Amino acid sequence: MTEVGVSLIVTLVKIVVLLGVALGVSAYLTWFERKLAGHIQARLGPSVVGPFGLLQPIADGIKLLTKESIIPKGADVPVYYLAVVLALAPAILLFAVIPFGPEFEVFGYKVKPIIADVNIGLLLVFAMGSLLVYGTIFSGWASNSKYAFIGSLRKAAVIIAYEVVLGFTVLGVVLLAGTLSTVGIVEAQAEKGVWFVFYQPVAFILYLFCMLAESGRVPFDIQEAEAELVTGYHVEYGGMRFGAFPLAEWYLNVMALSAIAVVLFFGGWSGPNILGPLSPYFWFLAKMFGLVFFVLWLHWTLPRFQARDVTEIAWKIMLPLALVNLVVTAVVLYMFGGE
Amino acid sequence: MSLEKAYILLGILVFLLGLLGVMIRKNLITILVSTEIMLNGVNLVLVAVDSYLGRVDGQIFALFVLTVAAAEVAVGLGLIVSLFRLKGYEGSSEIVHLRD
Amino acid sequence: MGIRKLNRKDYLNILEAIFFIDFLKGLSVTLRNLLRRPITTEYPEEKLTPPKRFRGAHGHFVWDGTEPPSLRAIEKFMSFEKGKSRCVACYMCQTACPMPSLFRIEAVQLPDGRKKVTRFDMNLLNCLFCGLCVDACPVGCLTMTDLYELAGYSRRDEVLNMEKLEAFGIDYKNRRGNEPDRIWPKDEEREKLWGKIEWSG
Amino acid sequence: MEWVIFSFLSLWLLVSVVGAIFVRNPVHSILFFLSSVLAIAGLFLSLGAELIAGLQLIIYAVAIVVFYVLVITTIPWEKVKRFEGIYKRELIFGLPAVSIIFGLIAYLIIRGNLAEPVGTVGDNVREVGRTLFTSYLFPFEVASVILLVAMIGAILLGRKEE
Repeated sequence: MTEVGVSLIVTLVKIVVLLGVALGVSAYLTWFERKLAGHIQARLGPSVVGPFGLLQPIADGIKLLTKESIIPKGADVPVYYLAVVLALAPAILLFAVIPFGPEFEVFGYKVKPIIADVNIGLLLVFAMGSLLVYGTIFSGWASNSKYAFIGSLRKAAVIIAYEVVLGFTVLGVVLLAGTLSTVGIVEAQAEKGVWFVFYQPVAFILYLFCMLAESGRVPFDIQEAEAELVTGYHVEYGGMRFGAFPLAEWYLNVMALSAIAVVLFFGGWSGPNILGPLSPYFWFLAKMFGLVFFVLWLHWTLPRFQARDVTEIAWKIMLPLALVNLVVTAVVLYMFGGE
Repeated sequence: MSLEKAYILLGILVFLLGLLGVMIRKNLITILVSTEIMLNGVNLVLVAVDSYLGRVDGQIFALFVLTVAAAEVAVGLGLIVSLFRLKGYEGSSEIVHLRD
Repeated sequence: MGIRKLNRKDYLNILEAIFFIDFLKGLSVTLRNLLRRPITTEYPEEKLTPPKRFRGAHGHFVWDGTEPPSLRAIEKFMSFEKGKSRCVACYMCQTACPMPSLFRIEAVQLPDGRKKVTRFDMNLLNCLFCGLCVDACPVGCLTMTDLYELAGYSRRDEVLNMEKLEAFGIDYKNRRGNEPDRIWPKDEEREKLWGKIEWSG
Repeated sequence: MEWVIFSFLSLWLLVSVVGAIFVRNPVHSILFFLSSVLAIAGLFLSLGAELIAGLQLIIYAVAIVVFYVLVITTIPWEKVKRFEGIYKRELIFGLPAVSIIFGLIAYLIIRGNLAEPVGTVGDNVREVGRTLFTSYLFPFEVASVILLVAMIGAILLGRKEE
């Protein structure tokens, strides 16, 4: 078998495994979020379907799949369907540049647990994160509804604002690591022996807020403010198409951005070796789900910002902070850096 | 035919299709989109030749083209929006008067 | 337990702004709630017992030998049977009811001159559970039980007839008849929450 | 392998470009344009120009197209329905002209010889950055000034008259 064929098969296997795991885990994140929300409010959460309500996501999935699909009058039908794809695809593609562990060997072939180990991993992250905006805008526009369109415009404003902040925030880490590749950043942290969160605390906090805004989580969830806009840009969708938007936005995107945060600030898979060869994966997933838990916890703690405040915070507070952080990092690195 | 020539031909084809779009479209916004397509074709040729020659100058020119495209879009769409606000339409054949 | 006054500043000071003190306080509140035991009652499996004075579906107390002696006096005018309702068809409940179409009561005169109640229907769809009919009943027959699951599959299910009322009454008396008549289940708990009551004199 | 990738991406690119030109509805046209931009980013990646591919995705596919989308979706299209579509007369004359030009250029390119390669590029991102900030520093600054001017112009043009 040729080299190309093997690499193709390995990549296909990686894609299938990652897709299955990501979608399954995000389906169970819905259960986890409902359970968490319930317990934070001294309720129980889902508890009827299966032990501890564990079969609830499957029941929800069956319910959503068997529902009648309704297309609103005056909708732009091809764009209406395309918007679902445009919302889901970038969220899934974000996982392509996440390194889950170090290189290992199977049957004499070296396998990296990352789908696309490209030179521009972080650029791809930004690109995919901002491509999400098309799903929102077109779903709002194509469904020919005022509420949906207002929600989608709000979300577009939020994504544009926070994408800029996110870029400038992460540049500090890029300066420290000297590379844009995600694997390279993790290796740089392992080399220095320090997680970048200790060098870049301001950047980490800014990244956290940008992550919340990008994935439409509280306190930046103005695009689906339930009290004002019913549920925002996907209000006219039905069935599984309705389920796809929160799945992409609230769960897949949060997971992917948490994983990127782990890569950037928490040293990726580094950690004490407690499980033998599986320990890097354990540490990576533990850190990632720690962040996901934090995001969900925040969701049920904070109230929502006003729509006006969200973009103002981004442009007037967070962008200058990120720029100052970047400049200070650059100057300090120039004066005291190695090289 | 080598791969590089295929890339260059593809870039030129994209450029010419963009040109055709500029000629035939009625709507101002789609005319702007066609110019963007032309710029993309140019970028493609620049980067293709660049990677064949093994240099990076062409990519830097592509970068400048990107910058110019962004500037063009900002100004062009500003013009279109103000035109729409002024006249209420935006067909290319209607905008012939310098003043009203 | 007095009212605690909180002084809130309009602006955070610099330390609070940098280290997100308020934010962390909010997070700690939700974390404490997360670790608390849920206070949910899982309704269909586990049901709360309402206090005795709860005003649920109506019931009729039956003639079973526990009547006050005053009722013995009218025994010769009424055709009471053992285990049947002690209603005397006086229409007092219907008169007291704010809803004119709720009761439908009929009685006949037997050949020996005694009165027999043949029909006592209550349309609970119109009932607002005010309890005025219970207060009005002169013979202590009509009561309100603690049954609160009153949903049915048809509007006909919501009309209580005499048999149902008697069954509810017997059931209620068997279950709750010996309880003292109070709203709060436990006096200690009530005192803890609302303080001890000082009666005059 | 390269030919497979190239033919797939070029087919995708040509289909989306033709769609962007000929489709009636401007919003669909923008969507086709977005798809063509993604295809070009793929072509850049396959050419080894990774930084440009990433910037193509970020700047073109996001910043520029979002501008279009925001303008185009907020304009009430019922009023300007008659400006959708294409001019038939221009198409009849333009299509042959364009194909003749393409034929001529294609003849030249296929018959001609390419110049000799002068070197190889190792780390694309590093190399582009180094060249951009040494040899091309002045044009880079001028480009930033162009962006600034365009921003001011756009603000002036798009602002409401008082």
